[in-house]
Amino acid sequence: MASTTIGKYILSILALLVFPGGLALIVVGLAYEWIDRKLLAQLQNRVGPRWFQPLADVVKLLAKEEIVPAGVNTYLFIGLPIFALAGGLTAALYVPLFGFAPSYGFPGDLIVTLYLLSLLTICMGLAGANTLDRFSVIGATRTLTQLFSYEAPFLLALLGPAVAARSWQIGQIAAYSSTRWLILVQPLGFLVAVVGLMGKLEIPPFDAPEAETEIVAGALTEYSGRGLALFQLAKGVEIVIGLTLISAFYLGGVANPLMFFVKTLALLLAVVGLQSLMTRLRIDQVVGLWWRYGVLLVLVQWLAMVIFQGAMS
Amino acid sequence: METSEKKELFTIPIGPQHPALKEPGSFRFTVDGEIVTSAEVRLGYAHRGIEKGAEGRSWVQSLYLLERVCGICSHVHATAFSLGVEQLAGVTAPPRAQAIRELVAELERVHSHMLWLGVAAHEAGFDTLFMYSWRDRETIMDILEGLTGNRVNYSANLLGGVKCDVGDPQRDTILKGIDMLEERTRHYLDVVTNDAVFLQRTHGVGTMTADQAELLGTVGPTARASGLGKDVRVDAPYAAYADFPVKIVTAEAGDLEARFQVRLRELFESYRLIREILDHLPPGELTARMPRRIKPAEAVSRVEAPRGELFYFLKSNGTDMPERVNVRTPTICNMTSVVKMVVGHQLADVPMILVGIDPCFSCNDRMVVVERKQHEAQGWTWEQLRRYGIDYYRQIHS
Amino acid sequence: MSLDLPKQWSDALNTVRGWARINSPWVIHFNSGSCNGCDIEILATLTPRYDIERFGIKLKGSPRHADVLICTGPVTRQARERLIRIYEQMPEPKFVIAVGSCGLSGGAFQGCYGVMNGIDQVIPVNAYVPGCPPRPEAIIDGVVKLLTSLQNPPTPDVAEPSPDQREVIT
Amino acid sequence: MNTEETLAAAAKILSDPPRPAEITRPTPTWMNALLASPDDLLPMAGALLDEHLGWLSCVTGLDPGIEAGYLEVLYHFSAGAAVITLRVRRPREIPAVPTLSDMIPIAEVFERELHEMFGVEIIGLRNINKLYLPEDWPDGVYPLRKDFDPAVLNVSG
Repeated sequence: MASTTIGKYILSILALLVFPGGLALIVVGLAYEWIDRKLLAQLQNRVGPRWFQPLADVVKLLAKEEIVPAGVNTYLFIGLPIFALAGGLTAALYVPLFGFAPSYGFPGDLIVTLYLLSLLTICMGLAGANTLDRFSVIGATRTLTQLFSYEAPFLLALLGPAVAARSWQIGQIAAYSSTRWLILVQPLGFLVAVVGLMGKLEIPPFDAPEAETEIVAGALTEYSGRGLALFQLAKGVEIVIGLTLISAFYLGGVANPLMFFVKTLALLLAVVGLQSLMTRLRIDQVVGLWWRYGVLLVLVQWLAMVIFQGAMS
Repeated sequence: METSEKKELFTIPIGPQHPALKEPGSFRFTVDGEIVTSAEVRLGYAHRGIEKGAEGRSWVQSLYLLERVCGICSHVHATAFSLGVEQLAGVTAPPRAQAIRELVAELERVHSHMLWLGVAAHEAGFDTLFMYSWRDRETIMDILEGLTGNRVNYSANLLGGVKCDVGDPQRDTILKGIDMLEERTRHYLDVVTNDAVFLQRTHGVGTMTADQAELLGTVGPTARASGLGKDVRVDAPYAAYADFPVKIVTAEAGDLEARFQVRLRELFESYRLIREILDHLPPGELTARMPRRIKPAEAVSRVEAPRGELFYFLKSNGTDMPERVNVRTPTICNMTSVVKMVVGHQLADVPMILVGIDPCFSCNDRMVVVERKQHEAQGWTWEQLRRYGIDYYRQIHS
Repeated sequence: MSLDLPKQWSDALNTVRGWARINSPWVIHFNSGSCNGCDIEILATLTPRYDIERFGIKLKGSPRHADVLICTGPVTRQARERLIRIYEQMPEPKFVIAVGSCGLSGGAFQGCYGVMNGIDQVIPVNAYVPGCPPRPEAIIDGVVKLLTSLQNPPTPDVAEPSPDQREVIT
Repeated sequence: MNTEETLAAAAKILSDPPRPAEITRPTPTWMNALLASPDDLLPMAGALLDEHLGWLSCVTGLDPGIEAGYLEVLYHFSAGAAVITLRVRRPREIPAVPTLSDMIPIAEVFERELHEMFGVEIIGLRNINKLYLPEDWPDGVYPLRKDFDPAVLNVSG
């Protein structure tokens, strides 16, 4: 009895730290980051970085001196990147990564996962607000403003499949949608979810919070070394989880590793393609876009679904 | 300028080292949330003392020094200086030299506008356009290199003429390159006129009426985008512009979109001129004889740089060195307009408006004006800013 | 590293560190008053024909993120303070590349009252790239040469930054 | 209006009594008018602008040397191909000219440069802070004057 409990604990820890969460997730996150950069470079007519580039970046940052600027709360400054990465890794436990069933699951874990994903954004916002540098502070206000604008539509867009599956548990929704391509019945929801993911990852056109030409590097301007590396890892993790969720919900599920990679990579390709075509939107335009069109689209989708389900029953 | 920074938390300094600026110029924008309430420019980070430096160098040395006032529009500086010195000495460069000066000037305009298009797209966060326009710009850099031997700071001018001739092989390369670029430019014009996302960042942003543009003394494409027909190439033709005249390109709207269109449409005019010059290049010598010492005299020389009117005042005193060289660059004229235009705009629009005039700080190295409107926005606390942000967005959504 | 690791371990760590540093140099660019010629050539290295991202070189906006400072211009009196500040804000280990004739010695501007005649008069410089302006290939070559020169000597320990290096950037 | 007509109209304004300016024409398109007194500057520049005879293109300071005993300020107005230059001479010890910046906003930039480079006092100019010389530049040192000696800077590092 005791030995099985211990075995379970060991398995859990392995799941959390090595596979499918933790290490494996980080590696895939870095790989996806490379694919993102490489594809973007190719679309821009460039050669692009080498395959180990994100890894080298992270290792180098980890080895660098970390300067804690004067006047900041040191604990927050050091702790926030750790929280951000931990949030992302925890979220991974509830998601069908690499085509395997989620390591853990309970009714309502969808909501928890989404909020764990937002933790990264909130941590970045706090990290920016924590420093005295004004670029960071402006970056932080923009990060948080943007969070409030895309979060609701993104959430609603992911709840569409949940309502269709009549479950709030990611595992069950994924199982439900693995037999159906929900993108066909809920195209608007899919669209909002993909664009919402772009907002979440702060890639163009939603990169106002880190708009290089206006506010240097946004909330992370003051970070050097380790903090920056951890935030970068967290971002890689978020890419993978976000892509997984959308593929699992809308693209006919990710029942096995092959399907997982094919679908998430296809989605990544679409996101990069969109990104290379876009001009950065101003923060007020971002907010307007989401609340005027994003929410509206999702609500139309919901209405259609409710009517459809009513007619069916 | 460092003393009050702690207090003015929401004064945003941009520069002198800032990704939006490839050159050093320092800006301080006071913002209300995201809205700019005042703007201040402090230049001089690139102030090298060239005007004084020229007084201690010979005329020929000064030519090379002045060419390095600015690396982007080096040829127009050298042309303005050469034309001025020739005027002082009473020498006229041969027609072939004048035509080659115009040829290089137009090639340089193409290079400068392409460069600007890329930088402007980069400011807008549209890196794909930046990459594409700079890739195509390499064509013009190759042409310039083939013609003069250097990609930047080409030193095509000599006092009394030019140093490089245009032969048949160069002619063919240029024509081939121009054909390719013309097609690409048509595509870019289409993008800046029709791309909806891009227009969101340019349409109706930084608008300046013709009256304002005239009052603020703007020059070049910035003035022409507001409907002012100011162009030295037309008003006071120099070099060979009388023989190969240019048609002036203007737009009425006066916003960023118009500035994009004016610059891109000017490119077609440049392509036409380049072809025409290559077809009717006058034969003859490349240089006229220049005296080493120049009798005491004064001269004014005006040239249309890619950014607008470039003004040189020269004075000689009978020695082989200038007595006084005064350079007035186009950016200094346009900078005042930026400081006025940005007030009331979003912080996110500031780099775009700034880049809309195609600023060139190394040309300029001077400082401008303080504009403070509404209240003195110093000493905003975090709480005040937060309040403001909330109210601002509440207004938008209600 | 405060931990006492066995020699092989710390050697291996140093190798990894050195590898990462050579393969991921993030660059910050500062114009200390040059004519722009070098600056547009530096910018050109980002673009499709030259594409320095191939070497893992990335142009960054914040000195806190950068490993290499690429500096152009003869250093004007006004820009001098800023240059020093940016240099001090960069985290260790850091390197400086001086680009262009005027960055090396003052070049054409030598003797003008507004200039300091070269970047190494103000901050230590690790590599020099001559030319007026140097071609983009030359600039890339300069960066790569600097990086390969790091391969051989053992990684120096991270220097303890002086108190003034920890000041707030404002 | 062609160049000749512009210059003729300008000449008419500038040679108006009571204190007509001394007019010369070094080139066909360039007219110099040496004003009798700096007080004439504002009315004459105003008259040029009112008649649309040019916009302020540049302001040049000139130091003819210590022996000459005066500094000269040149206001270049361009109209098409024509350049009309108003010249004002001021004694070297107390050079002062009135500001044009109330009438022409861009003049402020030129005048601040003039103030800094030649030590010409601009009467009525509000902002005379450091312009484009460094903050630690010594007072009373004007780099574009002929008697400027770079040794006074001697900032060793």
